Amino acid sequence: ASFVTVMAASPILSATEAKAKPSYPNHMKIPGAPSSNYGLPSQYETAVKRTNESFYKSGIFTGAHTPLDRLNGTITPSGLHFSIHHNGIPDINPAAHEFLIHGFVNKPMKWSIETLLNYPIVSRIQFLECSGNSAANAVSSDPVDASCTSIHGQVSCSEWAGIPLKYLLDEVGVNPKGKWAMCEGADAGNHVRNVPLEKLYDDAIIALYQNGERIRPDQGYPMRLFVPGYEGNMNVKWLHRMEITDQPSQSKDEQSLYAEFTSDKKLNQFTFFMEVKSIITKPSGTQQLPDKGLYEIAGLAWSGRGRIEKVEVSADSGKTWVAAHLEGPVMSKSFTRFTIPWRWNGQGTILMSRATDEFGNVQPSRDEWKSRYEDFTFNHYNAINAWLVNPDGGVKNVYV
Amino acid sequence: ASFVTVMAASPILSATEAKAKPSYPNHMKIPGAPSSNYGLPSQYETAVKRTNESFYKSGIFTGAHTPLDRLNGTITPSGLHFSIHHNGIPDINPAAHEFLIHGFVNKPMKWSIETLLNYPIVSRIQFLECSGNSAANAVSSDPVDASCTSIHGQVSCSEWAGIPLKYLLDEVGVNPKGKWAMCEGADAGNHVRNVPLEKLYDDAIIALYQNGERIRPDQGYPMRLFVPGYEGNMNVKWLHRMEITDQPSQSKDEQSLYAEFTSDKKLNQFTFFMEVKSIITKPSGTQQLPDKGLYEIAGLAWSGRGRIEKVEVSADSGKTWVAAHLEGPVMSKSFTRFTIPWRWNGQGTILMSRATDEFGNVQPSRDEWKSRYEDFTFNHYNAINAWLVNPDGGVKNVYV
Amino acid sequence: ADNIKTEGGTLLTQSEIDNWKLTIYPDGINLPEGSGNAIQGEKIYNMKCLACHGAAGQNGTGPRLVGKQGFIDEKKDVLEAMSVGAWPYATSIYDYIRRAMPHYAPKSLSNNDVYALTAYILYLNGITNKTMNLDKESLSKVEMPNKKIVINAWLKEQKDNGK
Amino acid sequence: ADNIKTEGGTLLTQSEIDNWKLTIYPDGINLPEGSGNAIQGEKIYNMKCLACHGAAGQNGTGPRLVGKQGFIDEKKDVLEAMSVGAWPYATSIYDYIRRAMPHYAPKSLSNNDVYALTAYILYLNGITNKTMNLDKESLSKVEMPNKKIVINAWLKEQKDNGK
Ligand code: HEC
Ligand code: HEC
Ligand SMILES: [Ca+2]
Ligand SMILES: [Ca+2]
Ligand SMILES: [Ca+2]
Ligand SMILES: [Ca+2]
Ligand SMILES: [Ca+2]
Ligand SMILES: [Ca+2]
Ligand SMILES: [Co+2]
Ligand SMILES: [Co+2]
Repeated sequence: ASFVTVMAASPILSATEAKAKPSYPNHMKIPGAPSSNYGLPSQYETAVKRTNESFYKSGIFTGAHTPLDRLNGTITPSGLHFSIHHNGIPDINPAAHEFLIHGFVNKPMKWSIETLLNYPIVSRIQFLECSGNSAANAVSSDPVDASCTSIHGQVSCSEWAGIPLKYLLDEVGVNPKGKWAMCEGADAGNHVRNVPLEKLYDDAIIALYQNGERIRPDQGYPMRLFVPGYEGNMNVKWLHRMEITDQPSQSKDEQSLYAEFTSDKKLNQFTFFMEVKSIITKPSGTQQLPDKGLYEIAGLAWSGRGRIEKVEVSADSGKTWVAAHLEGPVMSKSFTRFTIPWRWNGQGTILMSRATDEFGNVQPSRDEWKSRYEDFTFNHYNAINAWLVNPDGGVKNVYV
Repeated sequence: ASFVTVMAASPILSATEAKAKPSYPNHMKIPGAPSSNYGLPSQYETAVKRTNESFYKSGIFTGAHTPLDRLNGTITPSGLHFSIHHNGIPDINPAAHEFLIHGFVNKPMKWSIETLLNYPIVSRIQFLECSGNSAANAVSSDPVDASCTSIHGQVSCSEWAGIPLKYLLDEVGVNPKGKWAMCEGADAGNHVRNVPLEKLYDDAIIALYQNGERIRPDQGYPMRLFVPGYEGNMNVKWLHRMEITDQPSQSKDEQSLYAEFTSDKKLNQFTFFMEVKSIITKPSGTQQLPDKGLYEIAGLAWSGRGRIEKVEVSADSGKTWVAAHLEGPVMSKSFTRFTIPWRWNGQGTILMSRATDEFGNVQPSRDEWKSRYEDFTFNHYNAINAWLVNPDGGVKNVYV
Repeated sequence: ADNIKTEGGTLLTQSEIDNWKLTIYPDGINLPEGSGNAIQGEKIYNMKCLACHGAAGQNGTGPRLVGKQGFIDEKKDVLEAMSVGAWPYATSIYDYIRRAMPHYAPKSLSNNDVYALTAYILYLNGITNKTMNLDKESLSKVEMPNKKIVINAWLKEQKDNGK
Repeated sequence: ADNIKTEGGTLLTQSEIDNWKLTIYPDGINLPEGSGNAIQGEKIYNMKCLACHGAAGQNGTGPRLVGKQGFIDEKKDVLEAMSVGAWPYATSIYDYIRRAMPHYAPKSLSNNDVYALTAYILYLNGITNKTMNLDKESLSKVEMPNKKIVINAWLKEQKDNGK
């Protein structure tokens, strides 16, 4: 497949049709179809899909990657949002779903979905990234020869709308002993993550809508926790219960899967932030440049801490770096699209991007990142990524 | 249906289950489903659909309304974007589609979709509104008793990404005589609208992506013209040709359907801008408030001229007006969500919103709007809309 | 990034351009050879158009093709507020019929047929007489009543703003 | 809009709250009555867990349940980098098995079974001996090797920032 390839085979229009009489394709001569109740992409785009995975051959612990290298823009279509669910997607009838808050509170309470839908709702465009996104680049000794989607496709960005947690916490009245919230999902494994109350009072929401419509089953229907900038696993889907406590409950995913073993032999739990990061999506791994000439290098940058300040791009294997254009609006904890024109002269080179956030955090080199952790640690990988462009136009994942 | 109602019937969980042994719903005991390649909304949300229309009983000239009163946020899910197509949705194989520019140019040229996909691409979140949106409120002598979706559902907002027209115009080299572009679609009626070159050099794009993915057939796949802030009909879908000319070609839709007859007996053609406007979507027509108490009034505001400066809301039939909260980022020619808390005391009242844009343009009253036009004129209706809340909680479309 | 100069286009040949003389301009540009009058047009109309647009352009399921501006009944159907009789440019009738009608089979009519149908619709609206022959010379000279009241609102706003 | 005070919640009854003693805390809160040891656990394990997790917790299709940290082969499967043996809290094993295992039928085990299975997994990891009885008193006292090296990175960052 070339850099960006049109999907379908090319039915050559007959060039020898009579010159005098104009020739029109069939779709200009036969009326088209009406709109459907709920639209879908073109039949010629069916290859633009999530790539699905089943972990441990279980068929239960499954996931799906966003096809980043086939998309363009900051909004991820909801049908292509990445997902990872350890116990499958539960089928929850919203009329039977309740949300409970109890523990160190003055008035333990519950709410129906219907009640919550009439509560005050805020909305923002924010990214969601799996802590384990780009893990292949963190742990493989030799860079995998894979696509941007395959390596980096566990990140997406949506407009999330829902109820600020602070309203519900104020309604129950949190007791001063309360420091953490044990947040539990209504899936078959009742997924649990513990979130500091500070975050819930700050900018966390009960997300009810994604990209305008009610969130979908694989994103937590009828409701999910959304903790902007924090690792994906903490944004508890199918949220049904919060217990306000003075300590984290130490859930399974907090024990090892979402903790990091450091090079000084410590086990870091509760590493929440997805740090500043960027990826060139175009061109990217396994794509093919049709010929030398003018291109646009485009990609996405984000930081779980706040806004993207700048993205620098190198098209000469790191010798020089140029600030890319940031496509506005640059929003906090959101995808920022960056672009820069590039004339490819047909010679081999390496393309890289390096993002800086509003607090001056910069993406580390791979070596620097690796130096912080044991070799088997893979979460929160945010090192500079590099794509090798071969003289034949093929693009490959590499380390620099 | 109540204000915001959960769709499904409520299967009451047995309250008499043994107290000692905890009781869990089935979805906590049986693993759920894996992700699909391309996700869809919950089965409990199937009522959130576009309402389809067929004009003149033709089955060819059809449309579909965005269910504004069931959505929340500024992004319209692509599957629920409004659409109107006079000759149906053509099935266009992108490999066979070419885009031509000829006429008053130095080098008449064509491009394949594959070439265009590798061109520089910009992206922005912007609304699209049919010139005839809200026409019922413009022409009905008695206010129709209908929903927000039915009256106002021909407006949507998406992230549109594509190629600035100025690149293609510079590539062909426009001759100084060129003033207009005759823009033609590849549908069965070869829809034509004439656009001033100024607009194309300013902020018009060849839209290739909508909300991250390639635009869908009912939005012009494989490409459409997007002229931000201009009436929907000008954003020529399935765009295949531009002829640069010194005059508009006077297409069918420019003759009467998208022209306005004024009260001083003139026929106004080429009225492009969708002027400043706002709609309260929640609560709105045909909805039902469950009981008196705290609510949030929420809605959308936009202006084809630029940014929304403020939205004032009245909850007392127009006696007092209060500035609503504008949910950022406030972007030019885009939906701006506004919200304001409201305590309903159970008495009848009228809710209204009034938007002002960055140039000081304010929504007119209905009477003021009507005074400008002949009684049968219906396009570009942007007067203040009003919802009557009855003591029983029912919400109704009214004039004030 | 205003200094970007793209370069991917392919030059069009003259015969490719000639294929697209579909759009007629008010001064008659792109009107093809051929001709037709209302007598001929009436026959074609009754065969291919009447089913939707009704006898003599009225009371069909499709839009009325006769009459000027205003609602025709209490329904206030906005699509029916203006008819072809209210169009300011006669060339647009030719252009539209040729590209889009009959609705189920656009571009199936000959150039002569389209002249004849245009003539018939103009005749129904009392604008031309039944025997007048329309061709590329005469059509652009037909004056529509609303031509006098038409305003290019965009140009006017540009001027008002001193552009 | 910070002065909004919502009011739609319904008070929970004590029996509703009691239904949700599902989550075990490291100090043993919510651990139920009952007990079990590794000898009992091994039998249940072989019946209900071995098919996925392999004999004695190794070489199954599911995650290995034995061993500490690091890759076990050249594949560098990130999911397999750490096993239950590397978990800092023994109570989490009880909590997780009860809520989520066996994978195809979560919450099907009795409280006694979960004590026995937890005991067996701890025994396989060389942390407890085969006859030790686990119950709500003893389980929270089991010290996991990695308890010593664990850091709450979020609290640490808060402190480093002077909060
Ligand atoms: C199958 C139904 C059907 C047939 C047959 C049909 N039309 Fe139409 N016609 C329509 C519809 C529906 C419209 C409105 C299309 C639109 O606005 O997009 C229309 C629109 C028109 C208009 C523009 C009216 C306006 O006010 O905008 C003209 C002129 C016209 N038709 C002429 C013809 C002629 C001439 C024929 C025969 C050669 C014909 N039609 C055959 C259904 C039909
Ligand atoms: C049908 C397959 C299957 C069966 C049967 C099964 N498991 Fe599991 N188990 C898994 C999978 C898959 C995971 C990984 C789940 C995840 O990470 O979300 C897992 C995870 C675990 C873990 C956590 C491992 C880690 O490192 O995170 C423990 C402990 C465990 N299982 C214990 C048991 C016990 C005890 C039983 C029997 C009562 C059992 N399992 C039965 C498939 C199974
Ligand atoms: Ca982490
Ligand atoms: Ca080469
Ligand atoms: Ca108009
Ligand atoms: Ca009442
Ligand atoms: Ca009409
Ligand atoms: Ca593991
Ligand atoms: Co993750
Ligand atoms: Co319109």
